Amino acid sequence: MKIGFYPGCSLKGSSREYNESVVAIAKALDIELVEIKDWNCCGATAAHSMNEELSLSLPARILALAEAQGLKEVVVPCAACYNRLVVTQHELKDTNKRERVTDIIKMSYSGDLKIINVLQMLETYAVDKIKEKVTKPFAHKVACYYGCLLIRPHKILQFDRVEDPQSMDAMVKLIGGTPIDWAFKTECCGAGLSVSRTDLVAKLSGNILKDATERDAQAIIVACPMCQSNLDMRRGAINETLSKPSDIPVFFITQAIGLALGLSPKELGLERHFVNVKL
Amino acid sequence: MNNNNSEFEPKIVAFVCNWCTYAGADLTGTSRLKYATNVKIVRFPCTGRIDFMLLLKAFAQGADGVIVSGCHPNDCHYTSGNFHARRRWITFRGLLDFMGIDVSRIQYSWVSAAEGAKWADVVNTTVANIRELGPYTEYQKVAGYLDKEEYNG
Amino acid sequence: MENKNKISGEIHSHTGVDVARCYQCGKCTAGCVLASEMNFPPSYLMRLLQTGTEENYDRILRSNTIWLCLNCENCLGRCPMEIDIPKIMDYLREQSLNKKKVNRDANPIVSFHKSFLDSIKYTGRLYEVGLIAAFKARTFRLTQDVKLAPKMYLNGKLNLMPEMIKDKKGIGQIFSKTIDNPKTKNK
Amino acid sequence: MSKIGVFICHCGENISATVDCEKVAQEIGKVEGVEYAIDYKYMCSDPGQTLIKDAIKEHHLDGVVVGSCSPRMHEPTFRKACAEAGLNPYLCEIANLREHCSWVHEKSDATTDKAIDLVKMLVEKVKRNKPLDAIKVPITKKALVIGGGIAGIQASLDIANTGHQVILIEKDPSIGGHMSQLSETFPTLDCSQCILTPRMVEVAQHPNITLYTYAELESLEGFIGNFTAKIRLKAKSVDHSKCTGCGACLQKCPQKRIPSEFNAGLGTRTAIYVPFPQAVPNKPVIDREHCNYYKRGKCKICEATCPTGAIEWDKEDQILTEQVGAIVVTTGFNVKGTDFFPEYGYGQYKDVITGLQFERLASASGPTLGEIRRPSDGTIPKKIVFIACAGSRDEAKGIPYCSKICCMYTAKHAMLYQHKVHDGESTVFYMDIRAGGKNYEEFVRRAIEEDHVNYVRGRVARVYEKNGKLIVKGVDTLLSGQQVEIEADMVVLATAGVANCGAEQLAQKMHVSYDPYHFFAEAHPKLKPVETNTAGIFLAGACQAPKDIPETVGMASGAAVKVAGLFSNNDLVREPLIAVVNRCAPPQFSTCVGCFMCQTACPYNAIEREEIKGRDGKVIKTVAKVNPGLCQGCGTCVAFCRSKSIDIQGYSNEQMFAEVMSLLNH
Repeated sequence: MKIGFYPGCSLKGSSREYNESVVAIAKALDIELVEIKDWNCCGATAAHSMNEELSLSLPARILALAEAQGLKEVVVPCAACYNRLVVTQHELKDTNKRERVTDIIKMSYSGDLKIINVLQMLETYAVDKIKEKVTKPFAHKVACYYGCLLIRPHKILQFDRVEDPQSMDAMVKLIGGTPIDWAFKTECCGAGLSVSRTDLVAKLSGNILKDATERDAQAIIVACPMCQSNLDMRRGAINETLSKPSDIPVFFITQAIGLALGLSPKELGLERHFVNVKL
Repeated sequence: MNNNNSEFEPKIVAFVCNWCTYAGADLTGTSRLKYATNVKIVRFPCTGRIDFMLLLKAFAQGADGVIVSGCHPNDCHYTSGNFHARRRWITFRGLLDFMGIDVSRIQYSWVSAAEGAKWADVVNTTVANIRELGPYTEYQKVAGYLDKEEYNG
Repeated sequence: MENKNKISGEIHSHTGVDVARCYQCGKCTAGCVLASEMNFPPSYLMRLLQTGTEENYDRILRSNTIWLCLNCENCLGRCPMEIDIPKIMDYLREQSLNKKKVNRDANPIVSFHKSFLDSIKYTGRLYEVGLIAAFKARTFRLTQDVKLAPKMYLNGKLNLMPEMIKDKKGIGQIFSKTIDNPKTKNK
Repeated sequence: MSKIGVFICHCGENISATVDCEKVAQEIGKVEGVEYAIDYKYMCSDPGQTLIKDAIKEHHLDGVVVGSCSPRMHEPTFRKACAEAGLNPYLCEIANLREHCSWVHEKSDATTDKAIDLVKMLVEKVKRNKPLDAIKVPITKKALVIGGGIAGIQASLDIANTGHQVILIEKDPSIGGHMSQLSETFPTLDCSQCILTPRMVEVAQHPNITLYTYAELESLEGFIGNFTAKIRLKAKSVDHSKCTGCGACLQKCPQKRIPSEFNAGLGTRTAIYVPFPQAVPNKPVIDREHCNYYKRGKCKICEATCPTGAIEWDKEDQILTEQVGAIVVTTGFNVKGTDFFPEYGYGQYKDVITGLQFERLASASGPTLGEIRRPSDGTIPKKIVFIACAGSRDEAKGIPYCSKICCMYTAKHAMLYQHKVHDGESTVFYMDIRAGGKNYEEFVRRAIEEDHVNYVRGRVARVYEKNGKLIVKGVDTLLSGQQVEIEADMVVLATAGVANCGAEQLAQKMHVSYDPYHFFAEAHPKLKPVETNTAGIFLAGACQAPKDIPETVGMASGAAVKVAGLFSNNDLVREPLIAVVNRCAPPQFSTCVGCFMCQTACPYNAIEREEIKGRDGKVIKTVAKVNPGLCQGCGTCVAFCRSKSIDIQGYSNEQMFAEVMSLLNH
């Protein structure tokens, strides 16, 4: 089966292992990903912190491109991009805004594209396939970390439940893992402040790691490149804030599934992680 | 909306039931919500009482629009009056179409005794719609149909 | 009834959010991960807005609060009155920029956002190396993350060359019509 | 040539502020048939009414139109005035110049013009009004009370003590309602059961009260003074005439782990059960959902142990038909469960409980015999957090209103906790303290000052579990938003009070209106708090809105007095606004052609067949005839009648037509 694909910048750069693992398991699950041609950055936090019209126009261009390409449904693995695209589509239901933005991007835009995140893609198209193809069950105690952008604003995203979401936990169960019940599933990791206020990110991400380790999770599973890079790449800074340094690895859900499907760590980009991923 | 219509003040008659919509309109008043002066309320015991020929008479006499409003389904003070009214309205609508009368000049709604705000809304939207449609001029046509109808006692 | 309070009136017309709806239960603050770092937490900010005085509005635009807000949307998710505080924050940040009132401690954050957007403006996509370089140049934090970069490179997480998109003109015009458009500045 | 008098009321400023009342009076004065027209500051006042009376006599008026507030407000007042002046009250009509005009429009000519039109409309109607005489119908002097909580108990006793018969039905196996679940009651801290149980017994023993527990209203027909109620007596599966209430069966029932409704799920009960020790009647019923025999066809242990052979396995529901003259609805309320709160754990944390559950913990008759213990592990909580406004005043959760009782019972809970756990720490998160009521504020102050309950103004964003503790993330808004984190052993949510389940269906059965939250609607928010829009049906207690015990009891007595008042007459005087089939001279006798469409349309079976016989006794024709006792005057038949032979007094075709025309002919 075919589905549109918007990787976004992180997946081409600092979080390319997410891209690699998404592509790898899609292949393994017979899902053909059709990348949006000549896509641009969604603008992320920077855009909507600085200028509303810009924050709508950048995603609008992406959506317009996808529509022009004849795509009906697009999967967006990056939680930040997913959030920006869905929110933009929602905001542009307002005719005035739509007129303003289409005038800015000089492209036609209908707004009927279906935008889904990786978990939704797997839920809808791959559950049975995964069941049958699991060869090396991911038999570990893990903390599923959803972060903010995948879940909120709930009224608009309409994905999972607003507190204590379950879809990733379900996925983990599906591949033989044991998701723990913990408190920081949807607390923010610091996201956009990663570079500008590393100190705060270290503190927030620290709380998350702390709770997960204290409830003896062996790994943290994420579906957002920002969460992953904050929890993984920033581990040095984080550990400075923690009384007991943490060495808990941080997997993308797609990597966990990939391992369960018997794909090699290399295909899934696991060697790119900062924190050792041996389990 | 074109200009000549914006000056035009439609005449609208509201046929409402005593228990829900009339009380609801009272609540609009007690809540001091404002609405257009074009609509004048005629009080019926129940929408079931409303003989739709009376609507035709209204048009025949130069009404530009009509509102019919009563209790929500199942909430009728008389158990089933509003259902009868609804059934009659459905058949009557067919008749109107057949006679070439613009059905969109009749607003059929349910406003409960607790829905003061909704009443204000119904009135204002209806007035706006009728303004759009402009004055009702074809009413002589309606009058024609009604010659034989006896009312005036 | 029309809003007699100029400031909350503006906020309403730009964001559709009515600050009068806030009844100061504080639930947003209670759940805000950075409340303790802020000059004043979200619920307090809402109260300042409700007063409608220029002094208080000025305090807000000069505060670090609006820049520390991560838009994690926990406040909105839990607000009993469904008040879209993140949306207000976006608006206030824009105002703070346009009125040149950005809080000093927030400079790095703004610089980062600016560098980020520049990178997109010129390449259409985020060019991380360029971003970091530009950010350092803006903030003189030359040594930041020096330890990180090499490992990132080794782990193949850094592209030394930016990815360019074809339709750079299209992107360019989006910027010139929005954030770089002088007219939109003083709105 | 009619002589109509028109009286325009200023209602102080309420009408005159936006309507030029003088002008209205002048303009109406010019209308054909109007003999006298005047405006006055307060028509409903004594001088105002005298003005009307004098005018009637002086000008020999044969019709009166008062332009004032809604007829729903003062129609009776002015009609009475007319009657006193010798004018048939049904020759008086009210033009609604306040609610439908002055209050909903700005001051302008258009507003005044509308006022004039409204009055004209009624003038044209009055010209065609006929003098009518009120109808008398006999009253069945027996009341039905629905719901056996404190409201129903109070209402039943008060009515019964006036010497009238009362039927009290309760859907549960025992009367007592929520009050019987409470521990101690604010602001006096007297034990709820100690004050309630005697009343329950009194109900059971009162000669004028027939009590049906485990019973629900099936359907209701008729009208004030003459209702026919069908009551479903749910099968108890135990013959209470044989059962001695020895309780042997309860001991032996193998199904022991059913969550007890009475203990709000904190305790368990058996399948054959008495809800609580002081239940009235103190005899068991079998819960067929959980009973082994009904589930698997095996067991019957209770039957084996029953010394009197009272178990009736194949007993079926019975439908009982009762004639009653008035109804008091006292079906009470319910509280939201902890699962209503995502941010407080979707109800998955055992030690996050509702206020009602706390009542059971604090109650001497409760699952812990009055000791405050954690449901999870039975330990005594050393740190407890109370969260007020849990769900209430929360638009996002669809409950914008204040549940009213929570502030007080939360203070009480904290107080009880401090009295029972001396070394314990209690914190209350609140938004406002609403303690309006005699000795209420003092009560709350006592909790704060004497029992040292820690009151924090702010809402709690989140509660989560960590190594056996409940982490409560709150805020102190009085310290400009300082975050407060408490590691609590137990969290009590003062969850929102909501309408009882099935309230909407019940309201529809009785044709009483209800608000968007399914609380039953009173006839007037201030002046008719216990009446409904349906005559003869009254409200008491929390089924109308959340309220505390004193208010509920007061309201119940109020409703009882309304019933007693109604029963103090032998017949009921009803408005003669009913349908009539016309009669005319032979040989036609009536234009009715006997199609009986009206009969099929009538919701009240008020239309009968009448044979018109000639002198020789031969039937000449059969026509419709309206039974004035049954007709409620909805007029559906009128709209149905093809030959325009049936018409409704007060809303006749002629009148309605005249009204509509008057609005348009100019």
